[in-house]
Amino acid sequence: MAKKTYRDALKEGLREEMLRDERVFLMGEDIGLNWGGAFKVTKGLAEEFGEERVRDTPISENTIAGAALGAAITGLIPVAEIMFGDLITLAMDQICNQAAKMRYMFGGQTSVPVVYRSVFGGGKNIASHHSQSLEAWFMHTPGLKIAVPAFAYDVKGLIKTAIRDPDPVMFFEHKLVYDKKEEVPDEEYLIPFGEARIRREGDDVTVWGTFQMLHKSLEVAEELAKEGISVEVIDPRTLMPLDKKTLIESVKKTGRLVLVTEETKTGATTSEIAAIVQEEAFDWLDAPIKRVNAPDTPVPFSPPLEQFFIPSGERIAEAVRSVV
Amino acid sequence: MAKKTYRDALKEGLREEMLRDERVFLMGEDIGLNWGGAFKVTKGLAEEFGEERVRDTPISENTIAGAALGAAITGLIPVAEIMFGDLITLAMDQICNQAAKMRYMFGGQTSVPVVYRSVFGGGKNIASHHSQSLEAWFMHTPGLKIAVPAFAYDVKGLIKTAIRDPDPVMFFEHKLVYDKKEEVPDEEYLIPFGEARIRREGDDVTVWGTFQMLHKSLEVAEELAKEGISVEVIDPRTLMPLDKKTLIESVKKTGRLVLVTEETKTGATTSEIAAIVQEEAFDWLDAPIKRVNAPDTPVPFSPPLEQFFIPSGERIAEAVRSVV
Amino acid sequence: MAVSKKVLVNLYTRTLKVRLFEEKVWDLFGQNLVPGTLHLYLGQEAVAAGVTAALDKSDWIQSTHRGHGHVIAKGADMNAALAELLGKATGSCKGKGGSMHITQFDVGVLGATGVVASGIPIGVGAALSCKMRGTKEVVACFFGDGASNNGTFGESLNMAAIWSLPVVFVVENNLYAMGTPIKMMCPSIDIAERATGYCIPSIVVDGNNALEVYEAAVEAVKRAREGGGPTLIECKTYRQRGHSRFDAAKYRPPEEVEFWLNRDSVEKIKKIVIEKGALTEKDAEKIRTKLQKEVDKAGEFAVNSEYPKPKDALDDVFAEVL
Amino acid sequence: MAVSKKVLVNLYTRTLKVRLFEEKVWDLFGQNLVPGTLHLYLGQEAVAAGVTAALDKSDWIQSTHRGHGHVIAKGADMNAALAELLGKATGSCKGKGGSMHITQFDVGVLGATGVVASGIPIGVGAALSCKMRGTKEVVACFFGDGASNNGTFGESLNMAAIWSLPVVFVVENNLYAMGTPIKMMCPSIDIAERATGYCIPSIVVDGNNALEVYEAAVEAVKRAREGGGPTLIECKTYRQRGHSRFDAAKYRPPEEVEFWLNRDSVEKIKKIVIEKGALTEKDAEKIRTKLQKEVDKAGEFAVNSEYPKPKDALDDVFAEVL
Ligand SMILES: Cc1ncc(C[n+]2csc(CCOP(=O)(O)OP(=O)(O)O)c2C)c(N)n1
Ligand SMILES: Cc1ncc(C[n+]2csc(CCOP(=O)(O)OP(=O)(O)O)c2C)c(N)n1
Ligand SMILES: [Mg+2]
Ligand SMILES: [Mg+2]
Repeated sequence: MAKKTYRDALKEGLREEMLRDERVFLMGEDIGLNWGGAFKVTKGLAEEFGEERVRDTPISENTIAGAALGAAITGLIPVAEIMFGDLITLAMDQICNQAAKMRYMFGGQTSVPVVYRSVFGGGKNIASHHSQSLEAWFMHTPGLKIAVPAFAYDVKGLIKTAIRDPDPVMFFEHKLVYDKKEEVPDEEYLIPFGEARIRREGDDVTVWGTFQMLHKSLEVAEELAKEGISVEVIDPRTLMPLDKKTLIESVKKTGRLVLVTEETKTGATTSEIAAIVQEEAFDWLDAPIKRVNAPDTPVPFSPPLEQFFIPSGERIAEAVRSVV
Repeated sequence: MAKKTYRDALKEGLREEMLRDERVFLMGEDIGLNWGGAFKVTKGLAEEFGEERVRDTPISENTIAGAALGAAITGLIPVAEIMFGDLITLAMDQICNQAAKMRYMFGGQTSVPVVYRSVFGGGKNIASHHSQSLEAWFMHTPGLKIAVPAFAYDVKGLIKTAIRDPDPVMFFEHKLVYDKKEEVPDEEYLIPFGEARIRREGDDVTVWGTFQMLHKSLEVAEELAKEGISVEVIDPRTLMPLDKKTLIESVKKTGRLVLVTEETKTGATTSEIAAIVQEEAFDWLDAPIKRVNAPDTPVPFSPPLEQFFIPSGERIAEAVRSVV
Repeated sequence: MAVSKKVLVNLYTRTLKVRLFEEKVWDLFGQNLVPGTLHLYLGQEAVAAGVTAALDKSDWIQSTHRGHGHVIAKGADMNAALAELLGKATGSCKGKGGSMHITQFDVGVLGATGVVASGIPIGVGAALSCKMRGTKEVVACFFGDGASNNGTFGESLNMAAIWSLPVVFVVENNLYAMGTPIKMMCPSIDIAERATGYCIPSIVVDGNNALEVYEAAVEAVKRAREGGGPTLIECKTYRQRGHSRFDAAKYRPPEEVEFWLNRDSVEKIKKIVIEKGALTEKDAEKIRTKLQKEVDKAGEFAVNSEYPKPKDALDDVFAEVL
Repeated sequence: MAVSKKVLVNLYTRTLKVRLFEEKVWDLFGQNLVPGTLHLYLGQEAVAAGVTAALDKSDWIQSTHRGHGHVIAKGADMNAALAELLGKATGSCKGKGGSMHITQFDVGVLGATGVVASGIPIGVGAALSCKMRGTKEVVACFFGDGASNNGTFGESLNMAAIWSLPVVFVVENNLYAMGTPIKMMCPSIDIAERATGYCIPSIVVDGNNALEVYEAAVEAVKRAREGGGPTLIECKTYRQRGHSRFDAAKYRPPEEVEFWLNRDSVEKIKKIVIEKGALTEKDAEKIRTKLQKEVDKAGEFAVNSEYPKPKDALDDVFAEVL
């Protein structure tokens, strides 16, 4: 076992699946020889597997998504990359109207083993068109599975599961976690969808969050421990299927819940989680469920503005303190 | 004052604004002479205002939305129609990345007085690509205002306000309400954004809902009154800005809340409302907030399937009964 | 091109089959048995017939919102197709799809879609798959004149061209998109001109003449199968009815309607096959009788089938129920 | 075309101004003062200079992610532009936009956008507005070779053509989209060929020659202004640096880079204006000195400006704070 970056673990997962099954191929803008992906996730794979299976595409997001879908239903397993999550706006029809609904509309005639990879999040000062977190749109789209790995171990196990899944999977990454390192086993493993992971056990408050905010929450939990507040931190790992059980059990234990994501607040995934938990654990809640999100604005460019936009550790800590 | 259909009231609103301000114009597929709009909302307007101001377009949703935006920032007030809400998937970039963010990204340099009209909802057996309710996506898009009129009186007053608003407005209609009639005054009136309307007063349970589900909820409230359950029914009229005050006050009075929309459940607008209310009225809630939505599936075609999909009055009634 | 008698009979049969199927649909619709809306293929039969006659069973087609003709011509089971239109559990999509999503995957229909132009990328992706899997399969991708104004059209033509994919783009130019004349929405006379910008060979044919369509399709399919890449075939044709269920199509000049009704696709191919001696008037009648019986039987099957159970609405979202 | 000495000087000045601005940006970037990413316009100056020189003040341009050159050439205030790149409160977008959204609306810049090709529909809509408002205003809409593969390209060309809108499409074909050579992604040699399918006149010019660009633009702008509709100008040009901040552009053959560095846009226009007797070497130098001073002053302004207050992030979502 060795420490690997999230980026490398993800690449390893892609590579192992490409070695295992020759139907698996990658397509997207600048994923190939000349660039290796905007975040270098696929670097080296075109060299190893050739330009057919690590396929650079034109800047045609909707057709990338649709072509991947057409390939998926006819015997291949495409992993299509949309370079930035913000650009999925251009592929919403093929992803949400076609891929997500195809099995259903056709009464189960087709299997749709396609994976759409993309990346969310701010922190790089690249402004409103390259920094959003739009996972909530897909949670509101029946027919899609959604993975939101935040750790190197998970990203590898989940990408492998995504590729083997017979349904369309939205596989979301986060810009600021590519460089994070974690122990990643050398032997093969898969992580089932729908199983949250308790990243830290605690008794006073449950914190549920995704991506970079999960990392921040863990740091905050560490700090709060010093103040005597024991925080349990839950990583959903997939949003669809959603592991409600782990979360509800935790809330039943702590009686308090803080939800933390980098999404703009209104209509975020945290709204759904709050709605579920208040419904299913009403009698166990000792305080209102608090949400810590970005404000309802586009993502600003300038560093002080963006830092204000992205939820800070201090905001998370305050939210936790406010419910205990 | 006369009874008018929702369709006619909407048309009247458009017409009055076009008469008032020659910068106002309409654009969209088949809105003009030959068809008058898929739901006949604009019928007769091309005859009256000419084909320049009631402008048929090619089937180019993203460019319809973008061209409207370009016209809006340079001195016109476009009302662009996307024929079915499901097709907004094709225009998400221009609406959510461009129109919604333009004022912000450019630091307030541009005003964006554009209205995007579209129609949601099932009930017409036209299956997965023509029956969705996607308003939640836009609630999760900072920079957009959102109107969701369910009644003839409101649709007229709100479209006029939308047209006069300096910001992009998503103006959503529902297929099954076009024929509904209500008293509509002859003299001009506007309805401000962000003011909910209590459509029925009651003491035991608050019901909040939109579109056709609001109509059904009112019927259900009538029925439940016979059982001795007094239901207060709230119509938000706009989702952004959202009138939290009216809702919270009502919940503080009744202690119980049922949310009813035709959206698929996960990630719906009702999730946001639940999250807000549990946060802001925690101590007043006597029961968990219940959500009545469609199941998390695409919209099926066959009548018995679609009827199962769309929340029934019985499901609403049960939810209300379950919290009292 | 020398076309065998067998092929001529095949073209006549396919064209007629689609016609009779659509007439049955119209009839059932008149009886209020078809829920929702309906985009009839009446008038355009020769396009589907001509193109699919040039394809093998293992080839694929991508359909549209006006898809009945495509799937029937490709060899779909008529029982399952009609039952689908009626929303029955025995329908090919178990009643979940209906007219706009009428699909039979097992005969090579990739799908029918309600979003105009959305099938084009899917067809291109299927063609990519045909090529990458090392098969000789070809994809015929149908879409309308209106669809050619949607962004995916250009994106897809380009992708097919740069990768030299085995796909045949079939533009069914029926002169209207709903009530909008294509001449208002397209600056050129032929949509086919757009293919040139992508270095894709194109041809404009009489879309009411199944033989002409067939000949163009054979060449295009050959090119595709041999690795020569995509072709665009523009078929000039016409809807014999309105756009959808309740459209009386009053926006169309009567002379125009008359002109096209006089070029009826069934009459046209019938005349050709008889002139070429492939069939006698009597043979043609026999075929019609036989097809009519099949269609009638399918109608009965559909009418007598059960509706799905309400709770079936929850199935088929994912491979397994979650 | 007979081009006056005044115009020649103008072309030289604009080209050089953009160059010096970008060099300043590169310099500030080297000092770690420019947050985020950066798409330099270095090498392509002649395109922005030639096109904007053919426009009036009241005309509009639509920019891209590689927009610094466009806005500077259109006459933007350099202080506000540089301050924006540094994320300062004095920036034209108050620091909210940065490099990819650098915009000065008051000099006729509709906007710079981070989504490739997304400006094309906006430019077309602005042109519709110019026409509907009864003005003689014209829109020049810039975009890259890569953008021409996005769906909005075809949609927008079509809409501009059918409505005969006063828009000039300017394709800056710098041979690459990030690391992807356009020749891999476009089957034709010239992107301009795609215009023909939409009946739009087009011309291919040396995008490193401001005079050639200008002459093509003058004709296109005249056509647009007189109601003759859109034109597409394809400018062959080249990025002198990588795509973005950290791209060393190793994927480009050294001969190719050399070839293009030898056709430097500033050198080229300087040579032309001197040859044509519009300027002496000394005049040219004087202009450079003057511009350099302006640029340096702008740099100081930007560096010395304050950052916005964190809470300013909450402003400008709507006209009024809700
Ligand atoms: C993207 C999209 N826009 C609009 C519609 C509404 N609509 C359905 S069919 C149609 C016309 C399509 O015209 P064409 O492509 O020529 O096909 P035809 O109906 O003539 O066969 C329109 C506008 C739609 N379904 N999808
Ligand atoms: C729709 C979209 N897809 C992908 C990207 C990522 N991206 C940014 S610039 C770029 C290349 C654009 O190439 P081109 O249009 O030729 O412009 P250039 O950078 O050469 O000026 C890409 C792919 C994006 N910003 N928007
Ligand atoms: Mg048509
Ligand atoms: Mg380029």
